[in-house]
Amino acid sequence: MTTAVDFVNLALNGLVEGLLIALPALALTLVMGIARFPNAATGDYMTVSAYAALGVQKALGVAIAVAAIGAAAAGIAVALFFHLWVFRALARRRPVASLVASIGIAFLVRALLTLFVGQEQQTFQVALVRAWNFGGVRLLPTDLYAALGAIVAMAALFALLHATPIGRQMRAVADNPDLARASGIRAGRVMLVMWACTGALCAVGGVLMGVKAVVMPELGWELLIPAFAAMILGGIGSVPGAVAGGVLLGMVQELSIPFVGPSYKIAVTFGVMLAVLLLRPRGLFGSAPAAR
Amino acid sequence: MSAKGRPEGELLPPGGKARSAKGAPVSAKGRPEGAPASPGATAQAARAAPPLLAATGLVKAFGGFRAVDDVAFEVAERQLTGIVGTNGAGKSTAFALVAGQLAPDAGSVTLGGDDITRLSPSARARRGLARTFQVPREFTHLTVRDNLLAAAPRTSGETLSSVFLQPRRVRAEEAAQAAIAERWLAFLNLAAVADLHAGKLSGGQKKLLELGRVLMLAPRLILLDEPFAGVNPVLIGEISARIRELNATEGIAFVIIEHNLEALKRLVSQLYVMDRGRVIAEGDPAAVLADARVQEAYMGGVI
Amino acid sequence: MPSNRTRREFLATGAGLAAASMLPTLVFAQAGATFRIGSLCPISGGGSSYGSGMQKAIEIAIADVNAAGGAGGRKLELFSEDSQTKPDAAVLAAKKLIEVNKVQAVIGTWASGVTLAVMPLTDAANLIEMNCSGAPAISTEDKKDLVWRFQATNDRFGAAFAVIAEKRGYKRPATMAFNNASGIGNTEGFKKAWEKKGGQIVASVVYEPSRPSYRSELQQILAAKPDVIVTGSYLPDTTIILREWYQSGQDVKWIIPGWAANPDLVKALGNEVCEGIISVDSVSNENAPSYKSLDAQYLKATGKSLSSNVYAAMTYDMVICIALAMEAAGANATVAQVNAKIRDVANPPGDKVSSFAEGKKLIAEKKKVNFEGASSRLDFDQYGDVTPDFGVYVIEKGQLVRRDVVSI
Amino acid sequence: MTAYLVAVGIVALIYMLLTLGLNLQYGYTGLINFGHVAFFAIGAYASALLTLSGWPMAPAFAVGTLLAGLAAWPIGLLSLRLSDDYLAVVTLGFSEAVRITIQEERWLTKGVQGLPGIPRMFQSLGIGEYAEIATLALLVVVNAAAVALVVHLVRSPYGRLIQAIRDDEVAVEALGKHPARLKVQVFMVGAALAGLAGGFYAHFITYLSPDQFLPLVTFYVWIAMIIGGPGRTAGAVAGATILMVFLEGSRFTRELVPGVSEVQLASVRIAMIGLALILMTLYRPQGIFGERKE
Repeated sequence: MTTAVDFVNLALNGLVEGLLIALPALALTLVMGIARFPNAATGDYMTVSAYAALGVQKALGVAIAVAAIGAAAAGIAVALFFHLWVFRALARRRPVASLVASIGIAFLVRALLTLFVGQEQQTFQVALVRAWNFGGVRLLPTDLYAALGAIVAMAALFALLHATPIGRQMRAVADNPDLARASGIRAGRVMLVMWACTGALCAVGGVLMGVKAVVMPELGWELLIPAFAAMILGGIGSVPGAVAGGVLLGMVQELSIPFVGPSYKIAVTFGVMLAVLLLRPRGLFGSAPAAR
Repeated sequence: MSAKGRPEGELLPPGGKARSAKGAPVSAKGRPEGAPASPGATAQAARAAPPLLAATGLVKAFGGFRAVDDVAFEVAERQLTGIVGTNGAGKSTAFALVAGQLAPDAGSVTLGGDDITRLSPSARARRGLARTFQVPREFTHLTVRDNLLAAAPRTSGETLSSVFLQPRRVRAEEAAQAAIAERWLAFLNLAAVADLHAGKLSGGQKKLLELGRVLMLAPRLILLDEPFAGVNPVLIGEISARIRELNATEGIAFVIIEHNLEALKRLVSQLYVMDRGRVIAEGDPAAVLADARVQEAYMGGVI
Repeated sequence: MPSNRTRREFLATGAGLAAASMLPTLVFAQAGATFRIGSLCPISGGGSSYGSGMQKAIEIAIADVNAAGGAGGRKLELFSEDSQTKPDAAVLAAKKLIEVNKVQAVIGTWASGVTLAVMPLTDAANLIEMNCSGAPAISTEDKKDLVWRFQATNDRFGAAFAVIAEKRGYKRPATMAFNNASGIGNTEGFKKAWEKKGGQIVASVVYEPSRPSYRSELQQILAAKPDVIVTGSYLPDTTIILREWYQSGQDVKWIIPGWAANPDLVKALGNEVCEGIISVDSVSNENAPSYKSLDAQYLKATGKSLSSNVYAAMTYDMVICIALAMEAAGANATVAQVNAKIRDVANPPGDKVSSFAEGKKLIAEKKKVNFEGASSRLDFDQYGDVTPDFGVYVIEKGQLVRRDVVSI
Repeated sequence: MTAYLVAVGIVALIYMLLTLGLNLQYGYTGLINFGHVAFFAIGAYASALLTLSGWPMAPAFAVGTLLAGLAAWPIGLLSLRLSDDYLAVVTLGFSEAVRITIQEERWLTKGVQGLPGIPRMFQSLGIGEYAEIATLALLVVVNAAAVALVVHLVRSPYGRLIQAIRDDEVAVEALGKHPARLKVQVFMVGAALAGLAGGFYAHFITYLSPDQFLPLVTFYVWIAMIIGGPGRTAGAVAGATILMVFLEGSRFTRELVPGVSEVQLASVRIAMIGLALILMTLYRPQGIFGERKE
């Protein structure tokens, strides 16, 4: 028997997982909206960041929040490096070229990481605290912090996009690249800032995921498909869509457990994604196709 | 080599034969099977019929922006019509509404009296309404010849089963279409580049290629979206000549969006001026261009 | 020499089949001089956290045997491939070991899928196959008695869990299984044994690998208010599950297989979380000289304690078993003759030995030996499966302390 | 050595069939399919289950191929509605859903325990080790037939039209054609080829489990196609061969490069594949053969 309290707990679990999925989904949707390809290396940028934070924590013995700065630096550096080396050169080609290259990057990054850090799991040193119990509804403080971390990162992104000149330019490029170019926006600079944001989002996502689960070379790669699904569900290029998509998928996934079990719950998320796409081929928040 | 040099019987639009052989309804309409389609006969048949193309009350909005706002126009059989207007006046959107790439929010389009508002672009094309695009949409990785052949009216070679089960029939039909394509390539001076990838052509050649491609459909009406844009003056003259020739010998009507007013003025018999989604003037080209409102809205008084 | 020959073969691969057809003569000319062992450990892929340790242990064992003057008058020669923990990659790797390196035994396969895919090949070539896989099907598919299993079957593990749960007085067990053959095998085995004892499982769940959280799955289990949770799990998922369980604050005991509840788990979660967790593993021969020497060498080679990788001890034992069987079969014995001696040297009766050198000496004295391996006491049943005793370890203040031994 | 090369050849030819199917879909028609492994899995499981229940191999193969093709029908319909990016993720999701279904429907597939003891091809003839050579020969014939089929198709008016769809679907519609019918058909034909490959795979490996059908297989096929050059049939053949050299060749290079451990080598191999993919896309987008010609 699944009680109401159980459903609330499941929904909470789904919310937290969804928020964590939303971070790579945001990173994906930014790249999709502005550079116009699905970046399959997103997950591996997360993994690099998580290991960077582990390294900082081990070397300096600092708190995770501080170590996250190291992670952000690593995430941004990796994202910018591959932008400058690979994606910039592919900008004028079909999106599939960049997609395929990003699969290559994903393989390369993960393999190099494995080469240097090995396959064994590593964990962040976090003090474990008991959950707060509100009449059976359990809330883990660590989950709360993770959710807060994700929300802060999203808010920062939102502020950047809506309250700064470069953010407005990014949105302009996302809306209409030709028009943006015509109005004198420097696409190069927009790209750099966009990739830096992507790297930072991946870093936050990687660290939070690493704290919640364990850090292994496959950490981010395993999150890629759910993140893709969240982005698609929300509508490609839509920032609120990625968050809504992630949270919706997370909640649907967890809430379906009592009905279909923990294996089919993953298939259920694809079913939901498919159903939404059949009704709204451009996702929940996607705009109508503009005349190209 | 031009179409004029061909024997009388072949003045029929090249696609017509193969299609009437299949008994497609379109060819039955204006040009009965086997009858040498002299231009005069076609024109006579058209006189009794409704206008070839009529658009009424077309509306299309993107978000809050009305790209096309209550637009109407009419094209008679064999008529050459021009549409001018500033960038963003809604010309290409109007084309897309007529050809079916976009669905109108309101209004209707008729072709030869039949309502085609809800038909797919491909169904409209099969009824003889063909179009080209502002930015040429050539099949980059196909040769010029294959670009034309790809447009050949539906043959058995386009069904999976026939490709494998009726290879001889497919080959025979393909040979017939190839002969037609060859003639259009020659007509448009593309024979020399027929084996080149279409992506390698110059801008003007791509415009010609798109024209050749729609000619394979044996259309009654061709919508040309900026056929002279980015084309050198010599080639503009040639394209104009070809349009006139097709109009005269094949009886094809044209609607042409163009910024090059000089070339257009000499070509068309009727001109529409669009501004911010609306038609602000229409009629005889010289008269329309002299209109004060047009001068102000469109040319900003430059001419 | 080996590297030189392989190089030639590599070049021949490039040159194509024509050149390759000339190779067998070359290979046969040298066969017989050594006994050729092929290792097929999960270096990459799902088993990668164990694979390199297993490989290292094989190398140590080969060195041990060769240092003792070889077995049956022959030195052992090792050829290594990576199974990638993937059946299709393993099939190609096994083909390469069998066809190119002409190995006489393929050892170290891990993951039932890999073993099941490789077995038909070794069987067809009449080679010895030694694995660390748990699936019951391996016993039934082994038609020629050439397959030796050094890992207790999942059924046995499950049965051991049931005995332990009963001994400790638990009444309301629940199960959590990682969704693969081994994970489900453990909990199904437990269920079978437990229900045979008249007990009942209050809840069970099979969860997907590589998830960031197992809270919902755990919540389902805890809702049934079990007094103990029996798992068929691996280290990463166990880490996540236990962390989330601890934070949830609900009181329950855990019985976890030894490959998941090990020092690495304690390192990841800290002493407090792990306190009282019951870890079950086949009993290793910690006090035997072989175990100690292997432990020392293993520590030196990998920087880790042997107890962190139970499969490493198994692969070490595989080599020693083959070597002892070769010694017992005599000089220039065929693969079939060596295979026939494996049970003789591993099972009782006989003088217990725990190293190759020791066994070799006794065999030379025409004595029957009973090899007690580093991984278990190594007695094979009619299917070629080990029938180890199980150690019951309780984690106390971060240390795994053996509290009991269970025989099935 | 010969038998090893035969085995490598068999796997390469299986990948070749997969690549031919994907190449027809993506290379010629421009359909994005990141769920190729699903059709491979359907073909493999269908053929394996039927032969295990006593069917002769030939009809089992046929049913596997057919089922894989039919399974592509709904996905083909989806491809009409969704743009490339959406389709990429939907097909990826589809393949995972198929894998999870195989894993969970234990009554049919034995789930994660897998299906052992799938009959080998030509085993019943009692020709021993020649059975694999016969399998190889059959695969060569099947691949040759598939190549002939694809070549015949792409050179026909049908093939011209699908390539036109790849280059510009809007223009194809404006020319009075129905891209939808062709896209769905191509999706199904490509999937059927994957299903056929699955049959060969099942009867060669003789053991199937769901974890053999992870998205990684799809990525490998994409890699083979990209290396060979999309839209080139010879490219699919070469790409699959080169992929196998990458995957298997490192077994032999290891001894040539001392000081690299097994673990490191596994990483180096994956890294090399990744690097190759990046460099190919950057510098040889047309594949190793150079300019596309037709």
